[in-house]
Amino acid sequence: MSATTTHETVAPAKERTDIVKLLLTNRTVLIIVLLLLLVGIFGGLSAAGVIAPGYNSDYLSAALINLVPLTMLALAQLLVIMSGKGGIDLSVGAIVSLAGMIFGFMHGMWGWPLLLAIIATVIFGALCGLLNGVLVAYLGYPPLIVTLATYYAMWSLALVINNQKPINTQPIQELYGLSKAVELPLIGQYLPLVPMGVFLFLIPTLLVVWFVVSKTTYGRELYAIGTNDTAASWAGINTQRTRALVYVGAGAISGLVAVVTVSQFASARPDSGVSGNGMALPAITMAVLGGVAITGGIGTVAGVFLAALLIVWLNAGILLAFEGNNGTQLQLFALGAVLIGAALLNGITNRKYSGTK
Amino acid sequence: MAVALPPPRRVEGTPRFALQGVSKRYGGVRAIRNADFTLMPGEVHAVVGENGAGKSTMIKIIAGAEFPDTGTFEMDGESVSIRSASDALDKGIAAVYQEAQLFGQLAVGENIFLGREMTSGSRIDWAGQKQRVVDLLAAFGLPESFVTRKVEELSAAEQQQVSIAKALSHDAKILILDEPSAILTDAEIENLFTAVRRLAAEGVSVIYISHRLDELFEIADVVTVMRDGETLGTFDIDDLSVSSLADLMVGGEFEASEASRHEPTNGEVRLSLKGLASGKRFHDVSLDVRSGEVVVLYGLVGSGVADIAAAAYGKQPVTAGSMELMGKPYSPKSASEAQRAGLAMLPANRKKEGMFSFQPIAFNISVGSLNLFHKFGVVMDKTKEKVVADDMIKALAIKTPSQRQKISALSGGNAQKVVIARQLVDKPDVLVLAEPSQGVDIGAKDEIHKLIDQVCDDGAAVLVATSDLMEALRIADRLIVIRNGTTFTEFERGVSQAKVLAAASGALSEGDEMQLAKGEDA
Amino acid sequence: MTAATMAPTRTRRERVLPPAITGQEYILMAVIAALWLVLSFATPGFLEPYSVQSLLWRLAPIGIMAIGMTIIMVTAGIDISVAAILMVCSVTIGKLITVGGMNFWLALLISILVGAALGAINGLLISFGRVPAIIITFGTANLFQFLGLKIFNSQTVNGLPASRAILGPGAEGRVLGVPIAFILMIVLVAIAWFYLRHWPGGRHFYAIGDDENAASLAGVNVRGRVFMAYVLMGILVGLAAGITIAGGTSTLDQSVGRGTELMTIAATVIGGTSVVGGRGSVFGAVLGALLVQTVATGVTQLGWPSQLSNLFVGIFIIIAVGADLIREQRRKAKL
Amino acid sequence: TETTTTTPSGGDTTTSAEATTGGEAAGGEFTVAFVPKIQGIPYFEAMNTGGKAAEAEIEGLTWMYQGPTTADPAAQADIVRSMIQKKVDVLIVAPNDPDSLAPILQEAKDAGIKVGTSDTDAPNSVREVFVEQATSQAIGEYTADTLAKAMGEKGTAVIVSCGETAENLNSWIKIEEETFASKYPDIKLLPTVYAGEDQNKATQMATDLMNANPDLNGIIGQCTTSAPGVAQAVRDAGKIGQVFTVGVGTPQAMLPYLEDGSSSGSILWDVENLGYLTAWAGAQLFQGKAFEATNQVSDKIKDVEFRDDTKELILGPPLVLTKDNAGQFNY
Ligand SMILES: Nc1ncnc2c1ncn2[C@@H]1O[C@H](COP(=O)(O)OP(=O)(O)OP(=O)(O)O)[C@@H](O)[C@H]1O
Ligand SMILES: Nc1ncnc2c1ncn2[C@@H]1O[C@H](COP(=O)(O)OP(=O)(O)OP(=O)(O)O)[C@@H](O)[C@H]1O
Ligand SMILES: [Mg+2]
Ligand SMILES: [Mg+2]
Repeated sequence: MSATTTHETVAPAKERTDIVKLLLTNRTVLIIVLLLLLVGIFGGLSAAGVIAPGYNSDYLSAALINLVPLTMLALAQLLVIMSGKGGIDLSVGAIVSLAGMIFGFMHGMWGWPLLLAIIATVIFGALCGLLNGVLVAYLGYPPLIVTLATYYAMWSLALVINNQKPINTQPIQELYGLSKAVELPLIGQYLPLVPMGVFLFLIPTLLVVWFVVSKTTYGRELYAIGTNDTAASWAGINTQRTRALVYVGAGAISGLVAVVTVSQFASARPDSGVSGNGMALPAITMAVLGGVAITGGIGTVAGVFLAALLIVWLNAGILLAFEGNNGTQLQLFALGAVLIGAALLNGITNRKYSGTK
Repeated sequence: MAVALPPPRRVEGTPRFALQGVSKRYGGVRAIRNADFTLMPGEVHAVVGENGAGKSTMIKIIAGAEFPDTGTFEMDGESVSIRSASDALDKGIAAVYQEAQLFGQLAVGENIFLGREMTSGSRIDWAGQKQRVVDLLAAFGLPESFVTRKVEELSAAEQQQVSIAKALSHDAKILILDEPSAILTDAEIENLFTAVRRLAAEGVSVIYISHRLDELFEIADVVTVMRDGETLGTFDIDDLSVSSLADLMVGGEFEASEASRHEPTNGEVRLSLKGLASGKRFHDVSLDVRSGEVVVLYGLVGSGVADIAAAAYGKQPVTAGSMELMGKPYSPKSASEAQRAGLAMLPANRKKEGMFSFQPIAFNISVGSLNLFHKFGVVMDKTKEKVVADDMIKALAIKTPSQRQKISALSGGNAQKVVIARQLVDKPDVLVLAEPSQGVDIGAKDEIHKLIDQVCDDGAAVLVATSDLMEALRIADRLIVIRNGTTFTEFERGVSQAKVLAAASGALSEGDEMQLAKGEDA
Repeated sequence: MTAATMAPTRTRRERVLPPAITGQEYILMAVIAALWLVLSFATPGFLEPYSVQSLLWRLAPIGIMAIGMTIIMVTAGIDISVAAILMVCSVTIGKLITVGGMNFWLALLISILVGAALGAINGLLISFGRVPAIIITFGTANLFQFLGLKIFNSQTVNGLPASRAILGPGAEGRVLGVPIAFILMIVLVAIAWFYLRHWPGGRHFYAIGDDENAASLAGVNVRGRVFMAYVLMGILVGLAAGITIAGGTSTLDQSVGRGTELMTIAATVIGGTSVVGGRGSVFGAVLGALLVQTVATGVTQLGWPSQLSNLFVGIFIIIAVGADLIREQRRKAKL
Repeated sequence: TETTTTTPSGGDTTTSAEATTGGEAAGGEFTVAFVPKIQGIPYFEAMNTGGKAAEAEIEGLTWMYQGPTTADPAAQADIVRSMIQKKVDVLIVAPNDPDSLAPILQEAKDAGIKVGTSDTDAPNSVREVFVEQATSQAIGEYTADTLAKAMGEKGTAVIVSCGETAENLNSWIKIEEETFASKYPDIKLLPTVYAGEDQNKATQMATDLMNANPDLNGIIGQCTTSAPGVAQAVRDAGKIGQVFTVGVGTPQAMLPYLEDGSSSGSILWDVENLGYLTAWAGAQLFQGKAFEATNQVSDKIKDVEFRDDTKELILGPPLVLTKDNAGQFNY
């Protein structure tokens, strides 16, 4: 534009109320709004009988069963992506498969007590993560390559370890109890039943990750290396250890997710984490939708959690609203549209408010 | 506030370039307001102002890197509008920005002509291009071998010179230089001045931004003063002096604290280097730093001053020799080791090695010593962090609304103070500072120097590595000249600029050096 | 072919550029050579003409897509939607031939146009919407997949005519025993390689990946270039779709192309292209693809359990990339 | 070709048990929902066609069909859950993962929905019927026999399977291995390879196997993607007549290969009839009618055997598709 024209973008910016600005520029707030709209609209349509009945609290809480693994892995991605330097973990799905099989052996075949088996599985996942971490942080491999390689490797290990047969012995099948829906204590009778996994796995993971990221000094180191790795090492932070640890954390979470999936499927499946489009890409998508900056240093646990919740309830709604193959296909469209829409909106408004052209 | 303005400079003939009533806003920040600026053919036109006064923004607008919100341009008498950087280049406006605009992974030879490659057919004419580059580099005494070097492998100063060479290669009518001298040594600055004078003689108009007021009197014909985004006016340099110029900038009486008030208390030796060497960077460096004294390592860039400092902080591998800290043998492998041993360091490159750009000030201060902010071993003590940050902001007079402000929204001077504050949190026994006032305006610079004295008076041992001679002379209790990667000679406080320069640039032979140093003692 | 393309750049006048063949590429060539040597002894069939021919043919589509991915990653971008684009292009060709009774070459042309269009969508959103490529292409991957499923319309494409001779792996698809699809890939690689090295436009991709802001200040049309990169990717995917179908697949179902994005990215990155942009070579990318294909083929031919082939792919990725890393670190240490 | 069906009347959220009975009161209107492993592959879409045929013929039956876009147990579970939420009357599933589905079928039953499985069973679940295309035993034997015959009962053979974890494929492979071992001692069977649901990969693997084993003269394409895949490899290699392939492939997809001899036969069953039978079985369940030992389902589907002990409803023996009869099927 010509130098003589006046910028519209500047003047009105002042008048805008902070609420509008917050809504447009803050991803988490935007997602909350979308979430309310979603539940309102689908709930309304469903109650009014425009779409199939039953988009109600019971259904929504039943759908939460998918929220558990998805959110947990998205949190794993949060840690890794936040650490910057192209941090990303394509191997989480493969770790879920492999760790799941290990868990299947320990609990389903060798009859290890449940708790011990779970702990061992988490540790195993952490070790897989450690492999990624060492290669990335200490040997300087690009995260994309390392985790792509370990993804391939662990995927095939998961297949051969029990020559591609799932483990579904009695103790494993009984695990389905872990994913059963339960009534909340005290206020429970007023609320729908909630899948137990939410309490056993999701909420603890959420709390731990939130605590580590935003309350501990380690979290500070994490933000530091993600924001400026060089400056971090000049500031006396052990960037290698800090970075390696996020991959260990991601691995540990994947190990826990392995237990979740095994209990949910009532069997340890060699392909549980890689079937279809696998678990890694959706997890990364949730993290990104939740406002985690792919360049590192920016991201919040709340954003990621809400993003996952939005998509899970959106998908659930679409299944009710649309018959036949249409429904499942539209889920793809909705995810894509929401992701791009949110990113574009926040991107444009951020530039608008910060004034950089 | 009331500072008597000298007579405005008189304008005859049509300006090469003129802008009127230009304003630019970044969100809430009013970078420049209603600025007027007139550039005559063949003049070297200085622009001065404190950090954040609006200098960079104004020239970015002239060079098409930013759009103004309001204002009109005239070039050679006709009104023009500049749509983009390339549009400006086509009109003959070339700029060297404050932040180097080079491509680290590409060779120097490619960098200089990137965007307007010389082609034979549609294919790049490497041979021809290389020839031009070699000639351009020669003007700065840079060797032919540079042509094939990756930019990321060059020192900051070398990169700066490459950017300047790039700007010169445009054969522009208007050449803009934003703080080109900030990281150059006086020798390099001389090369720059020669080039600038030659261009001016050829009728090129040069806009020259600098925080080093003294050098303006060597190079500039006229000077435009900016304050809080406004242009105060344009004056003939001859009607001004360093002090009157400084007064105009800060809009009040500015008196620099006369050379370091503090008295060296020769306490115990805190840090000592014995025959230290690091690969090709430097060798046989031996020196002691005592508590309560400021030792300055001065040398031209490439002389290895910065590397020596980095070695003491564990950021530069030591290949020979040894170090002692507080009397104990000391060989840090990492910055954290150095910190634990009681040594803190301000890195030379603020933006790359110092700033966590989009993080708050408090974050940027506490990040250097997180172990001090532990609760129960793991939890971050945010209340303590806030207290410390507020104290530092007060103590260092950092201009900011709050400790929650992002450091990227601070001016260079203030950003620099924040990074320095980071090093003070843990009250180090030894404080090492590399280029402490690089690219910082005269006011902030003075405050930083006061700060150094103060830290020193509180008993710390201070080692400063700088390539800014004025700074070296001002704060040094002992001034060690580094040349060809080794300690060449040492001066006491009060030595003359000429002698140090002679020693550093090699106009001084091994022989005279001894009695020179003696001469100082007497 | 390598010798041919590197010869001119060895000469003095072009020393401005980094060497024509980088360390990573030498290492890959060594690793691949070693693998071929071992395999030729370990399995009788490996060096049989037809074995090599089918290996080279298979290389073509992935190699062609790797060209586009390299350019994109050089600009510090990435394209996750490749698999989805491949799916749309394939089903387009399929429907045009079977339902529309269209001739293969015309269908291929349309597929290329479709690819270009989808690439253009990515390009527009990324360069003008200015949202990180990974976000946009994650999004469009879903959108395009939706589009593809709609075109499939819940049916597989059946009865594609048997022979798409010229581009196919069969005897008709070879000159002097070399698969034409492979030759096509080599030609494209050579053009891309030369363009990226010696044409201003090509160098500008590197400048953008190195420092986008600096590039636009230097007068590079950043948005236009980035846009072009994604359009080009789409075009190449459209072409690759044609080759896969020319492979003679009689039917297409909606799983077509799944996993291609990771394959292409793997090949590109193994080939030495930097994930953060500014560095990369199409030649390396093709070597990366060849390595992956060789490992997969090798495992099957050795009669090892095919489930293990991914394990070896993973291991070889680490080995090939690791060797170069160590070299780099040595070099940096010397400086 | 999307299934457009009316959902059970309006927004009432009374417990489904009531809804069901209410439904019956309304002149036997009822919904049978079928959830395939994956949508959009001809096999299940053909079942859908059969189901819709039944919808037209069977009084009061509404046929509902919805499948995931990838053969992913979790995605399939979501759909089943949404079906429960829609309070369908009968729910029949072709499980991607039998174990994971068992508990959800239990939930459905608790919600008063009649449940069954089709195409693939969920053995230890509460399903009241399993509609089976043919016994694994029969499929495995047919496949092995057809290939052996083509190979002249001697030489080397290999199985190119698909998903490593696919229950039914693995059960067929087991039978085939046994059959070769027992009936055809002169045929050497190489270790099975897995190409996923990817026809090109199947072609590549078959090609590699032929290159590595010059004496290879028989290949089994174990699923609907690898059956044409392996035939394609033989055709490309120009080894028609030297290397023989047999597969479990859908008619239209196999026709060209059957015609040029790169495929010696495809073992399948009338998939549309399987869909019809599934719908019919659903109707039986809803109306609470017990299955006979042999059932007359429609004029096309006769003498369908029901095994009371295992609650299996078996469509009949597999049929061998050849170039002569494959053309008769439109899927
Ligand atoms: N990219 C930006 N975003 C927001 N505000 C900006 C930006 N650039 C400059 N500003 C605002 O404009 C003011 C003037 O900036 P400018 O860079 O012109 O100062 P300056 O005179 O160059 O300072 P210095 O001497 O430190 O370079 C700054 O104080 C800042 O508040
Ligand atoms: N993203 C930003 N947001 C707000 N202000 C900014 C931003 N970027 C730059 N500025 C402002 O621009 C002014 C100059 O910053 P710039 O980056 O041009 O130079 P600097 O290195 O900060 O200052 P100096 O000239 O001392 O080196 C500063 O006052 C700063 O406040
Ligand atoms: Mg500036
Ligand atoms: Mg500045």
